[in-house]
Amino acid sequence: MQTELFSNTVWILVVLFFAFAIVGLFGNRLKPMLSGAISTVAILFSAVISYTTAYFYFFQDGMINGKYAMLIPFQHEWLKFSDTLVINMGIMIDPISVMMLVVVTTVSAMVHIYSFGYMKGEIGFERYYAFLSLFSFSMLGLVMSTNLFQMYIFWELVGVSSYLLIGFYYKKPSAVNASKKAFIVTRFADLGFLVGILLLSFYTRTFDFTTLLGPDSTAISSMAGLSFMGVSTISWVMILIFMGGAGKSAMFPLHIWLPDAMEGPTPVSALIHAATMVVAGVYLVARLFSIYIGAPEALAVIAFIGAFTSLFAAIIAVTQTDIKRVLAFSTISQIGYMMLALGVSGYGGEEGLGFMASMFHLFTHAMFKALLFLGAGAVIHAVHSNYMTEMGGLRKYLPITHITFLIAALAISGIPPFAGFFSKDEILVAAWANNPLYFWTEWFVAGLTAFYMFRLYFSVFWGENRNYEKKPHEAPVSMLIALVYLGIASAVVGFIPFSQFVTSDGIPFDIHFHWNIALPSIGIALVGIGIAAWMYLKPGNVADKMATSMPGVYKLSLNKFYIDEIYLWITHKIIFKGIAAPIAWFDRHVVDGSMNGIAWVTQQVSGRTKKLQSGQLQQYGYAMVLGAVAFVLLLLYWGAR
Amino acid sequence: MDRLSLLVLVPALTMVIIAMFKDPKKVRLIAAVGMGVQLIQILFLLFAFFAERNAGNTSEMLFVTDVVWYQSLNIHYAVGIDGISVAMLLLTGIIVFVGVFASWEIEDRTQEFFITLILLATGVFGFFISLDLFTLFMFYELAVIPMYLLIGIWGSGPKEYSAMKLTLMLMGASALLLVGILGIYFNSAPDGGQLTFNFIEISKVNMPMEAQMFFFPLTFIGFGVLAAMYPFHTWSPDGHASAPTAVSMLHAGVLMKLGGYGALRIAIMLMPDAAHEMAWFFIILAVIGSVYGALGAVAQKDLKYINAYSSVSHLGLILFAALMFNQVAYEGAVLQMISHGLITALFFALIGMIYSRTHTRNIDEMGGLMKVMPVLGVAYMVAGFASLGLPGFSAFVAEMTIFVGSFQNTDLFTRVATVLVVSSIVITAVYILRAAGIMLYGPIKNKKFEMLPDARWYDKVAVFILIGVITGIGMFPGWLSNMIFTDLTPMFERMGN
Amino acid sequence: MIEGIGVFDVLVVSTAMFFIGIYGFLVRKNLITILMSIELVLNSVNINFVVFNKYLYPDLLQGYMFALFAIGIAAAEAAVAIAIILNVFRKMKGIDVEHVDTMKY
Amino acid sequence: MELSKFLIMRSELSLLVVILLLLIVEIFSSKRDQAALINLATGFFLLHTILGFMPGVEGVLFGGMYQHTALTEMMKNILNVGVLILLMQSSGWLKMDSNIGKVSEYFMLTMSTLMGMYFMISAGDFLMMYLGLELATIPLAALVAYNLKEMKSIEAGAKFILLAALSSGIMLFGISLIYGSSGSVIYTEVMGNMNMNTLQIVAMVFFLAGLGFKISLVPFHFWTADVYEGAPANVAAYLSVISKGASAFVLVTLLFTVFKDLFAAWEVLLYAMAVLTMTVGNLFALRQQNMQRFLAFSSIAQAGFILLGIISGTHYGMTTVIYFVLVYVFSNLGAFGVISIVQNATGKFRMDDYSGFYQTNPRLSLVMLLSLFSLAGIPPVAGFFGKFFLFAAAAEQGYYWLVIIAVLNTIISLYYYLRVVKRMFLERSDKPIALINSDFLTKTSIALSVVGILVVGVLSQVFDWISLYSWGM
Repeated sequence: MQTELFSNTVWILVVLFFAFAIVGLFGNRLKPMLSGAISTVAILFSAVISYTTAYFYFFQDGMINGKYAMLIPFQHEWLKFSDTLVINMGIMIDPISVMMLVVVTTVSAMVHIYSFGYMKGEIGFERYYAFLSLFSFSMLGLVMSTNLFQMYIFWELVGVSSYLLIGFYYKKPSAVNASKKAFIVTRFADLGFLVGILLLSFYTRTFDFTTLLGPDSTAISSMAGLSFMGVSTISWVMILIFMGGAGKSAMFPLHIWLPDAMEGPTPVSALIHAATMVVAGVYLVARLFSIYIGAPEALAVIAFIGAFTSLFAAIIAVTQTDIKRVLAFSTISQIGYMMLALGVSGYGGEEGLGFMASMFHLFTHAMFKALLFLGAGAVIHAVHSNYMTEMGGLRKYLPITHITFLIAALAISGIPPFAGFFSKDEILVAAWANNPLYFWTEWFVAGLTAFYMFRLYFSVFWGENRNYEKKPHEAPVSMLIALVYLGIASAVVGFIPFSQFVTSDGIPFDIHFHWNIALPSIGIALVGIGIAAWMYLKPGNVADKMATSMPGVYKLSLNKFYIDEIYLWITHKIIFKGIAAPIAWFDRHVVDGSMNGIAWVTQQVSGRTKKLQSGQLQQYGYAMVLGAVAFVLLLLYWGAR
Repeated sequence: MDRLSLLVLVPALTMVIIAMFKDPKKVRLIAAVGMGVQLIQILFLLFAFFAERNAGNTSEMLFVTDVVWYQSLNIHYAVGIDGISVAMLLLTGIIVFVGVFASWEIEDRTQEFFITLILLATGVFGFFISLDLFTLFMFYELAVIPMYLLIGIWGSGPKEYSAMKLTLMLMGASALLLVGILGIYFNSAPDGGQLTFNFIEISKVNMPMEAQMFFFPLTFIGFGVLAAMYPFHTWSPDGHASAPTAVSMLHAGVLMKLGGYGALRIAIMLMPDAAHEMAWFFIILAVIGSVYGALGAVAQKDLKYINAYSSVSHLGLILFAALMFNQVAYEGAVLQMISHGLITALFFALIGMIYSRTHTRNIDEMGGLMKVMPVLGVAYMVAGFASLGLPGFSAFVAEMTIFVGSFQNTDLFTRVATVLVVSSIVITAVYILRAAGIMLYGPIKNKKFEMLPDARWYDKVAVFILIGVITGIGMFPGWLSNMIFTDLTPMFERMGN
Repeated sequence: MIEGIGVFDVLVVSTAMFFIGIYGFLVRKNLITILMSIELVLNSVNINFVVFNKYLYPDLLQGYMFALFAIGIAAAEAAVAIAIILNVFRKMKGIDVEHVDTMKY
Repeated sequence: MELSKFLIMRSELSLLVVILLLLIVEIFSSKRDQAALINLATGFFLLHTILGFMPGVEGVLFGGMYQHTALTEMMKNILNVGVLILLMQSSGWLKMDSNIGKVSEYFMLTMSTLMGMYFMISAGDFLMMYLGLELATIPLAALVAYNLKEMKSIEAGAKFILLAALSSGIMLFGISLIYGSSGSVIYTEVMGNMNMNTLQIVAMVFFLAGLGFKISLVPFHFWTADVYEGAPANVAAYLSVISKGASAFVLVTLLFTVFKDLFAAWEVLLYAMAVLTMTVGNLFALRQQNMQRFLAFSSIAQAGFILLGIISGTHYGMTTVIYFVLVYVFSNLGAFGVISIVQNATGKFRMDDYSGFYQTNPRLSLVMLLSLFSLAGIPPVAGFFGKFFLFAAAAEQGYYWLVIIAVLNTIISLYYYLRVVKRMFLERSDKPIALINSDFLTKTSIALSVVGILVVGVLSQVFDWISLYSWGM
């Protein structure tokens, strides 16, 4: 009875797709505002549907004998390989997908509204909205996938819409390169994902989540005992799949595309590269969590990479001066948190705390990080620069932006009662339970986070007034709506009793508060804020002194540990110059040369032998007689044999 | 007159009618109409085919006509279609029809051009409906030889060299093929009885092993060269670079598929045992082809060279799938033929249109074209996305089918090979986006380009039809894949024995 | 049937003649002599026929007949050949074999 | 014996009548109306050809020296068709002033050589065969040296007659050995006492040397190029098509009957010859610039392909040989026809002269294209079928490697045929050969050969008709 109730969620996809199709095909004939309106209406519509779905799922019909069920209200066969290997197109309703529905539609709707103000008068306004709709369509399709392959399909679509939106200012070479980089890096990661899917489906003979994740799943048993190079096959498979997630979620060492992706319009960064797409990797792992439980090595890898990335990115964020890049690295770091939480989590009830925490953090992070980006967007919109060194004292000019930004900053720094505090606290608890080392790392990262966020906050909104060529102005109302809405959200969502809804096995449980974990984390956050205030609140060159006092670390961090340079070297020096160019040469000169060589040899032979046709009557006679004699001898020899 | 022979008759008639008119306008109009009629009757054929199948007609070949032609060698004029050939016919019909529009601007010797082009098409249509190896081979050569004139007369660059090289390599391959076919014929009745050229009949018997071992390589290489099998692919870049637009479209889109179709349907289906024996060797070649072709494309600067090498890579995929001895992989191979045919045709059409405006194909000399010619630019991006296997386009369906199929082979060798092949799609992304980025995006490098016109109406016809079909198949692949899969079953089961 | 001369003795002679003729054809520089060597070849053949007929199959006349016709044909051949050689002489003022090797390769 | 028996050799008689009529006409004709003479001669020959297709009487004459079977009749008809086309082609050339007063000679010489070939074909013993051969050779020498004003022509004549004499000498020596070893020159009797002894092998080789000379098989082929180059285009065509075809017929019939028991020997011989002939012919054709010389080498290569059919030794093999010769007649006459037209109109004979030919003479260049494709064996023209069937015949007996060598050779040949196509179609010349108008007869002849090229392949009836009368070992 629920299914037909939930089956109307399919309209989300339909509406968004048609919004994309209409705006994309006829956008250039429509008025920009109209096409923007079409997309916005579409996304608002789907937001409404998602909220109602969430309500009905969590409070009315979702719970089936004490367990949030996995419902498939709609499914249609799309491509059939064999009787069992079928790609279906459908929608799946379960706690995390519903949670993601809410997140994606909310942030996306806000960004749509925000963009009316932000993108006003841009060339390609309608193209922008078409791409936004395409993105929302594919992202929602991704979260509602009923099987791995459908997920992969939308996974790729998400990637391409991200590519299109990063490269939105296609006349800027930097933007074009950034988009190319983003696409290729994630594509490379998806290679692992694809191979993983193929292997998994080969062993389990299915793509469907219901069979893969269900109680009688053969995922683990089918590969039992198999191992490759000392690690069990299932771990290999799951690590390969995680590779795809790591690519999308910009885990080290596949993180390099995300900072460059900031070349796109700021709302896009807020939507795709902070709130929704980049957490797809986390979502993927969470989706397959019950299989990951069977692959402890894989989980260990995830935990380690998560922890390392969060630290690594946080260190870089400390020294960046482009505010969007600061936020980008903070995003990477926060996603590291979520990954870690998944990696350290167990399955079921209290054991699954990490899972719950990760999802919780995903939820809150989406809110405040989107808010941060949109706030940053408002600032950039006001002063037309990305660099905090050219800002300062903006609190007077942009009061509302200032307030909302402050809320977000507090939230991400983990200051109660804002959202970030609760989710981060759960993660720390989970980390502590698994391995104190992880805990201390994340604890330190929490401090770093607070520091760089408030470094940003102070140097943008406080400090002395720069003399701006034209007086900065508060953002237009359309942008403010989004800011305020998200501000409220980031302030309050922390109070949602998340473990009642989203758990690893669908069975709710109660969490109790750990002061022993909470207090130190609050403490370190406050310390971080304090240092930031000391260094950046009042004018002075404390920061520069500190920078010069430890140049090595500073340069490393400023240059993002030279990872980009390494990649550049590999791609250009090794792949292009070292492999592709030689192959091209080889093909032209050796392979093709050999073909031409055959022709050349033939010509040569014919040229050398022409003397035989000497025109000399008697030589012809010789040839005839000798030929006859030779044939006689040949035959006699033949006969002798 | 049975409906299949019409497929050869209509182009023939079109040629005759064209021969009566000299005026270019009339000529291309007639060509368009004739090929339009052809396409329409192919569509009707498709529906009729579905009707038959739904009516429960499970006989392997439908609409069969079988007339004895040469008694002494038991050569028949035997035509018939199944799901595979009807799919290939559809592909051919579309591409030929579109090709006419792509060559709308040909002013020099228009009449001769279209006659030769349609002659080539006739050969292809005949090839796909033939059930008799002799007629099949005849149409095969009939399709190959006009390339020489088409490239040599209407081509560009070192056209005479390229035309000669292409013709000689392809005809050399077909020479080997001839021996192979003769060998198949004379071993087509190992346990007495009437020898036959009909490959359906032959596939029912087991040719003696030593014969298979001798003739399989001949046949497979004979077809493989046309499918640009490494290391016999070098005719392809030069040929495509020199060929006029429509010819590149037809050649890469359809003619190269003759190779894949033959390799799968003749070489492997008729001599499965030898194929099994030698698979490893040809698998290596196919893998090299697909990866090496992609890497080769990365280093190219000329749009047509990029596309030619990507064709090498994608056809490597087809040959690879054909050697997987797995029904899903075979289905993938056929799908890939269709998909790659459409996509590469779209590519060549666009390249031709761009070239006719910029008069250069070197990507470094272009830039910012997206601003100048949005329609062509967007179309090029679509073609690019399709070609790098993005969901929603046909290539994704084909490639995924191939991969899923090949992953059913468990031995390590095949696994490694498959993973290598899969990795080629990443390289594809690299060269596609690289070319598109340099050519379409960024600032306009050449001031002259700012005034260039966007797509004309006939360009749009060509481009939109192709994009429509590509996305159509990409979004609703079910009917096609089911049709192919079901019609592969009888052949596949016979291979098992 | 000559006393004391066996068939092989005669065959030796005729074969010798044959190859002498060939030799002449191959080495002589004058077209006429070349023609003459050809006559030598033909005559050796005639001897063959006659001898075979005489020694081996005396009851039939095939060999003789053949020899007769061969002689006649040889004459005709010689006539045409000489006519052509004459024309060569007209043009080239000489009948050396070198005069007729302009067309080559 | 009553005269009606002589109806058996009807074709020879009617040809003789034609020749005599021409003699008489020539006496009363003046130099002015040679055009009329040409038409008359062609008309006579047309009648003769038609008569040839009337149902004839089979039988033997002169105690088996002469035999007339359905097969020989068919062969003669094929030759007739070829000669008819050729004579029509020659009309344009004969009308030129250089040939005033020599027209009737041309016809008489041609026809008498044809007569010789008739006798070769329907000979029942080596004597008749030898007579026919010489009758087919000696007048040809006169034809080769036809235009005495040209040194090239005379040189060609000299080379031809001398080498022909030598080859016939060698051949006669072979025949004499056969006679000595088997005690007869009558095929049927020789057949009986063929046992692979050394003498007979030597004899056969020498005999084949003589035939190989006429078919121009390597290494007896050297005269071909020079003679074709020197001779008038039509005579070259005659050599390449008619006399080669006739000799091929003789070769296949003799090998299948007289030398049947020596199969083990001539199998090896033909294998070697086939490989040599195809390869050498193609390699030499690659470099040629003079069209006639070029076609000479191509015709050598074609002769090599014929051997593939013969070596199979089957009924099917003989059919394919005859069929191939028929196809070859049409194809080669098409090519030579265009060449002679061009040469007579402009005096140009080099390949470069043909560049841009299509711009001015689309029809002629299309004819050339078709003929060359037919020679190269490209579908759907007749040559494709001819080659395919020859290869099939060889493959049937398991000579797969021979077939592979052959197909590789076809690729080389394709290369040089395409060179001509390239000159005609691909290249644009600023001063191409001007538009040529040729007279009615020539046009018809070209049309005939084109029809032949297009039709013979597609209509399987032709093949079946030939297959009806041929036989195997």
